[in-house]
Amino acid sequence: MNLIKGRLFHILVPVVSVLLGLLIGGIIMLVSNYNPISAYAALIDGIFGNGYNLGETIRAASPLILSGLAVAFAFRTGLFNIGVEGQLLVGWLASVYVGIHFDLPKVIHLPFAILAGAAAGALWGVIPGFLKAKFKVHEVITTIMMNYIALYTTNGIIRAYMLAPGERTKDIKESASLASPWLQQLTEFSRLHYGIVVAILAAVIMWFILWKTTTGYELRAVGFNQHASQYAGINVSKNIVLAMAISGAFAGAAGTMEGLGTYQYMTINNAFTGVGFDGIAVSLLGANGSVGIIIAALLFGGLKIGSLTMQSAAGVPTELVGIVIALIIFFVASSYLIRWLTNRFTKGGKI
Amino acid sequence: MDFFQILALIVPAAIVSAAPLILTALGGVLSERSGVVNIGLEGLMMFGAFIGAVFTHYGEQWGLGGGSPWMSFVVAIVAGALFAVPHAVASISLKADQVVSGVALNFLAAGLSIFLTKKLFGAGQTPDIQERIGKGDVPVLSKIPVIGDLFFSNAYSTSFVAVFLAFVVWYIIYKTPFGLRLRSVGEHPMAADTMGINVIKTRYISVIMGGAFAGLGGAIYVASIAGNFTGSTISGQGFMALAAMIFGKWHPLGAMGAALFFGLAQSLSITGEQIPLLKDIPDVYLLILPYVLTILALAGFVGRADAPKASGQPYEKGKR
Amino acid sequence: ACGKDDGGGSNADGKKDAFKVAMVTDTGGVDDKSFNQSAWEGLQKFGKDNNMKKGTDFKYLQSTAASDYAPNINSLVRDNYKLVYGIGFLMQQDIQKVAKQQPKAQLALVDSVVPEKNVASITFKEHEGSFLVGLIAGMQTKTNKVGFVGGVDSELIKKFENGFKAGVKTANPKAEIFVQYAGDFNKAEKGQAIANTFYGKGADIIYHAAGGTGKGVFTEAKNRSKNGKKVWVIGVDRDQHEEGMPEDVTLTSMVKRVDKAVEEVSKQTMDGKFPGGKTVEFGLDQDGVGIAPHKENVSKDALAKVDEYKKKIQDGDITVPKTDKEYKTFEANMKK
Amino acid sequence: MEYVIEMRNIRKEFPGIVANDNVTLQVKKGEIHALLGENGAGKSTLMNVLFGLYQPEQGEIYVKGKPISITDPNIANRLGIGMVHQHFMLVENFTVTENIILGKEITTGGRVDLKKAAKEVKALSDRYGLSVDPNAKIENISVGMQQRVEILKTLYRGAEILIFDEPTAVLTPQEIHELMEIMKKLVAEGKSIILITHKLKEIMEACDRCTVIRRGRGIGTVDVAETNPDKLAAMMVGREVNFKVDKTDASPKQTVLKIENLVVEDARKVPVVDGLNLEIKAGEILGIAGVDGNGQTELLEAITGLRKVVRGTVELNGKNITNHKPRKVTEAGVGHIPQDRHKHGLVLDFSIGTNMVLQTYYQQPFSKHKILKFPAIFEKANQLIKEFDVRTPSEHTLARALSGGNQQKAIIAREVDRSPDFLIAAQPTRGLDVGAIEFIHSKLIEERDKGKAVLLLSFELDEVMNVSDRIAVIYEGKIVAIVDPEETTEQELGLLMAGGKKQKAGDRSESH
Ligand SMILES: Nc1ncnc2c1ncn2[C@@H]1O[C@H](COP(=O)(O)OP(=O)(O)OP(=O)(O)O)[C@@H](O)[C@H]1O
Ligand SMILES: Nc1ncnc2c1ncn2[C@@H]1O[C@H](COP(=O)(O)OP(=O)(O)OP(=O)(O)O)[C@@H](O)[C@H]1O
Ligand SMILES: [Mg+2]
Ligand SMILES: [Mg+2]
Repeated sequence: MNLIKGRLFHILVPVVSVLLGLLIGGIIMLVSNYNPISAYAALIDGIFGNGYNLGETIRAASPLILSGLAVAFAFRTGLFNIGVEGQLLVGWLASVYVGIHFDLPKVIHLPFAILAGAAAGALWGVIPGFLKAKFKVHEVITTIMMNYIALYTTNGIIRAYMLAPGERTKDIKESASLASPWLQQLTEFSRLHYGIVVAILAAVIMWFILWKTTTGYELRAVGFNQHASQYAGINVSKNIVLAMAISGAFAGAAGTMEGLGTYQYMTINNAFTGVGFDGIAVSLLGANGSVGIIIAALLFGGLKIGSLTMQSAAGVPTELVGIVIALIIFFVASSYLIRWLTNRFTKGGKI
Repeated sequence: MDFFQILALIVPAAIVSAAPLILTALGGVLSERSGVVNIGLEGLMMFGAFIGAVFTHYGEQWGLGGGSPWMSFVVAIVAGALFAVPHAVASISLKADQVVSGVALNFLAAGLSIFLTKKLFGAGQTPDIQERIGKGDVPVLSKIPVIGDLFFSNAYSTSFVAVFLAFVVWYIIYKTPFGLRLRSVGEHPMAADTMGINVIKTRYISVIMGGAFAGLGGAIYVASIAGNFTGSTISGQGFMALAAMIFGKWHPLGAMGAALFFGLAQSLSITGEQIPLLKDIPDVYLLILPYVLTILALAGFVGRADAPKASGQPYEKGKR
Repeated sequence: ACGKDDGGGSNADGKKDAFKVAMVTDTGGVDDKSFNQSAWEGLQKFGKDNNMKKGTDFKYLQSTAASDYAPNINSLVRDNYKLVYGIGFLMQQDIQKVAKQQPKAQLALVDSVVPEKNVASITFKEHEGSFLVGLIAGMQTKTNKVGFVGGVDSELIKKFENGFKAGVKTANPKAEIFVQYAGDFNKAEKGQAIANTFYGKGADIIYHAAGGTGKGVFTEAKNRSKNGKKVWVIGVDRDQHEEGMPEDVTLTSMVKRVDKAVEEVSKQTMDGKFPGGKTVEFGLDQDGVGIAPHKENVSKDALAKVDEYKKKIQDGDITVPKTDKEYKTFEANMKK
Repeated sequence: MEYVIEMRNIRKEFPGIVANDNVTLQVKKGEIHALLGENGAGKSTLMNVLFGLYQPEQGEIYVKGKPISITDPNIANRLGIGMVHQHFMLVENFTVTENIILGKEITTGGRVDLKKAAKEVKALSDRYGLSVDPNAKIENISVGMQQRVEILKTLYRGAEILIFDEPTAVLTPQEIHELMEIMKKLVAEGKSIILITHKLKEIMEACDRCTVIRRGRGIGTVDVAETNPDKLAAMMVGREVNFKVDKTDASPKQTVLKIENLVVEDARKVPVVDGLNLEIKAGEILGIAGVDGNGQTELLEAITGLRKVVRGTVELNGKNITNHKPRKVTEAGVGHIPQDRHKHGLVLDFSIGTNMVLQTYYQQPFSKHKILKFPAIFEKANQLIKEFDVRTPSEHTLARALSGGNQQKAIIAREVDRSPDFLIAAQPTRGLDVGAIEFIHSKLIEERDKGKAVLLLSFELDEVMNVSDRIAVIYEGKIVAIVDPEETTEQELGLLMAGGKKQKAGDRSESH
């Protein structure tokens, strides 16, 4: 009985949060003289309205799934990885490098490029992990620093060694590309690519590692209680480093979505992509679970793509969607409020 | 350039870019010392920057002249305080995950400030402000040899405000009854509760004060450096302030020192290109210098920093 | 905007053949006080002149991230806009892709080149304009030291730098030129720190091609001027006279008339002369680049010099360098 | 008759549980009133209600005859009620003075006047003979000292009625003795005390009357002078309790653990285990007696690989395990019931089931090729839960939600089940009620009888004397004496623990 109630509640919170977020977003639109009905109609149209939009929604969701997984994996192991953004950038660069500089059959080249991205992200995650394990340096601060280092370093490397006209690298070889003319055709030339398959696979992998393997057992134990883990003979330092490596690998894989999928090259980035930070929101809304993250990423991807249509068709600034996302996060985080609300409705006198 | 010339270039620039960081980091110290983690500093700073730009502009329109930025600081303090309220409500009363609530605040600030800018000005950025905080020589002090040139010449009044406020916060936290309570609430809220201290209220006050400081930090950034507000005016400074707070071990003066260190590292990285010896080093090394130095400092001599014990945990009466 | 082939979602009255034109901004937005804004101004003027309706017949879409470019361009093409501009070289790849996928679409790209039959590429000779402001800087520096602050080290910004340097050296061979790139278009405090260094080292004029980072240059100049050490900034892209007020630190600005270019190409396209597959280059000739109308801070001598060299460039007597290599040659030739 | 405190028919519910059901408590002025009950009986809850931390669903509270609703600790403070909590309420990185004045600061010109406050604290401490250093930081003082700070806190606020929630659970015998003296002094000054404890001896020794709670219900109040421990225990548990540990004589066999010249340093690089020698044989329980802080914790950590050995050797069954990693030590056949069950014993956010395989999850049948086999894990968990009578709704319940006693049973189940040759039991019954203690003692003896070597560390002399076959006294990092529990007395042990010389012959370990 309680279990069912618990399950239901876990689903209820995000749903109610999304609805509340949209509701308040609507009120904000009303107050500022936009028509919320036509705005939301345009938003929905912008997400599902045609093949193109649907394709773009899924495309936008692919890296979000992975960055969400990266954040969630770290969360599950007691770490807060704000460095997804930087890990994503190095992953992007590594995958593009492999995509450009190797000549291999697709069955080898593409996985190789993806793994290179994941490995680079892992490496970038290992540094804060190592510093935490060895010197007890707060991972929040090091991951923030590593973001900036990644941003400037990747730019520097592109500029020094990989520059092509247009402030970017050359295009990757077709054999390393996730792009699919078939998927593009299907979705009226959206940039939909096979990255979504990679992302979903990664979600399965995360679930499997965390919950089905001894490694996951160790990682979670260390995340909850380092003393008890040590007592139980688990190598705490190794697991902190490993947790950051795996988290970073997911983030790096998110970078390959951009490098091998959406863009097929890497640009010199003037600022962060934001995908890494969005991952925090995605992982939260998805309750740090694989399925939840996929759904949350699709939602956020959809909101972002749909907001473009909302802008063009209803004239509402795209920032409104940012506000709605912020509200949703607030509500999910404050699930206490929703718990309280539902209790008021369901409580029949006694407990 | 001789060594002193280089110093004379680097030090004032460091102090200039440090002021907004100092203030925002102080905001973080206040909030986190009371046990509420504040990843939302970036958002608070952004909102403060937005308010600063808008009200300096309005101040100019209302004929306040040179007083405009100062008026905007007052508004930004209030606005920052108000903007911290959602974070306070979520993380204190609604027992939300504080990190997440802070992240939400960042998203909210980014969305809301640009949304409002578009609403107010029909443009994605505010008009340029004309009345900026000026630089000047501090009378008397600037005449002191060496030190005068480094610290008191060509300096912003806001930098002194920031340094002064760091000492004020230090005094509040370490010398007043309120500070004692604030710290106790961040270390062991239940102990504080049994001593008759209102944990919830103390945390609210601290988080809201923290918001005020971060808001001021943002406004000062606009009035002394940026000159207007756009979506990218505050891009990462709040996170740097957070880093400064941790680097400074949650101590007001430590945070100030860390912010100055960041400023120094950054201005060294900029001025470095003009120093003959460093000139030939590729850009990128100088660009990442501040961040690498910070990491090295943390791993090396600063060592582990312990957060206030109860930070991150919502307080529930009677929970063990 | 629903459905695949009704073709006129937002143009419900079905004037299928009406000429509609739109643009996609980069992340700066139409009020970036730079080329996005200029482009939009051009489009608005074109719209007004032709009695078109804003929001339907002509409009813009703003991108909040680089990944928005493609969907924005695409959605405009789907909405049957006869001409769609991508503003900024960052959109090159996306324009190219859409051009290939939608051969019937007519696209235009500002600041870069896409060799497709259905794309008109619009570029500017920024180096020529920069050369002119360089002349002014060379003439008016009292310290014989001037500075250049770039946003991000790139091919495009190099055109500004090298043109400027050539101008300075031409007017004042003794002048020393400090150059630094901030690595960022949005870090005002970096611009300020660099300006602080330059002015601190004795420069009295700084030319910036650094977007938001350039705001910091203005801040620093204003501060110094307020304290009685008058220094100058040369603005970029648009007339940045306002930015320098009230201390009046804007010496002049190198304007890049994206508005004119947009207006011009729109006109041609409406008249059925879409310059697809061509690169339309706007230079001094077409008044595509030049110095700003606010000239009160520029000395008579300098203005005369500007006119003199403008003619020389137009006549092909001198070629302004674009790249570091060209500049080296230019400098070497000067010494001879 | 007027009571200083009268709680009538108190009812307090938590989601899914009634912690107090119609409980009545009447405290007379100037008495020490004991509150007795099993783990989870609702004692702390009742006191938290009195102190204003919880609001009761039903019932009235009278203070000095006046009905009063205590909605806030502030009100309790004002009424002269002070509480020394079961888990200390001290800010670790504050000084003693700061902790005491918190919330009622002494200021001069808006600024906390620590000098003046320290003087007051000193005066107060001297008055009650507490000898507390006002300027010491809490994290640097002993548990006993911390407790005195807690007492000072209440006195500083002018408390007339003091509540002590299990104050002796964490104290050494010396400290307990001192605490009893302090309490008597307080009562002599006209204050009233409510004392919660599981130790019947303490009740018999110090208290005037005793109220018993069982499963949230008040059972009754008795005069201590007219009762005895057996009666009290029966009231509390609802059945007869056997205090004397049933055990046959040990039949020690080969040496299992052998420690030679062990030196271990603490975090400050001070050698806290300093040339220690010890042997434990199969089939015996060796108890370690000593005052806290004489190297016990570090000794255990060194044996189990949690702390580095600087010098000396540890041998298990003749094999050197010095400085081996914890996992290797465990695999070599060491079981460890840790001192701090929350810190080391359990991952509180794991289910009780998964906690049962904390050291074995990587072995068959619980996993294969690094893949966890949950059916096997939960089958094992269920078996242990039944076998050791761990009271939990299910094996999926989070360990956090179990009461201390049941958490402890779970840990013991896990350690005993692995059937290690050498079992360390560090304070295995701390804070537990007599029923649970009885169970745990019988388990330890069962292991011994199976031929295992057991090392028992306890600060309760009773426990050490009742359960051990041999007692090793530790003092300043060395074993200073080994005595036979049958032949020694508490007095003798106390003396040895304080560094006194052993009188009798047969002292082997001192010759080193
Ligand atoms: N904060 C709480 N939330 C939910 N239930 C609680 C809470 N505190 C106590 N309980 C429940 O109330 C019962 C009584 O707990 P309480 O702590 O008063 O027991 P106790 O008699 O003090 O036990 P012990 O001897 O272990 O200290 C427990 O069984 C527990 O289930
Ligand atoms: N977070 C919680 N959720 C549910 N019940 C809880 C929680 N925390 C405590 N309890 C309940 O409170 C009761 C007392 O818990 P506690 O851990 O204090 O037991 P204890 O015997 O006093 O242990 P200790 O020896 O650590 O003092 C337990 O019975 C437990 O059910
Ligand atoms: Mg209790
Ligand atoms: Mg207990």
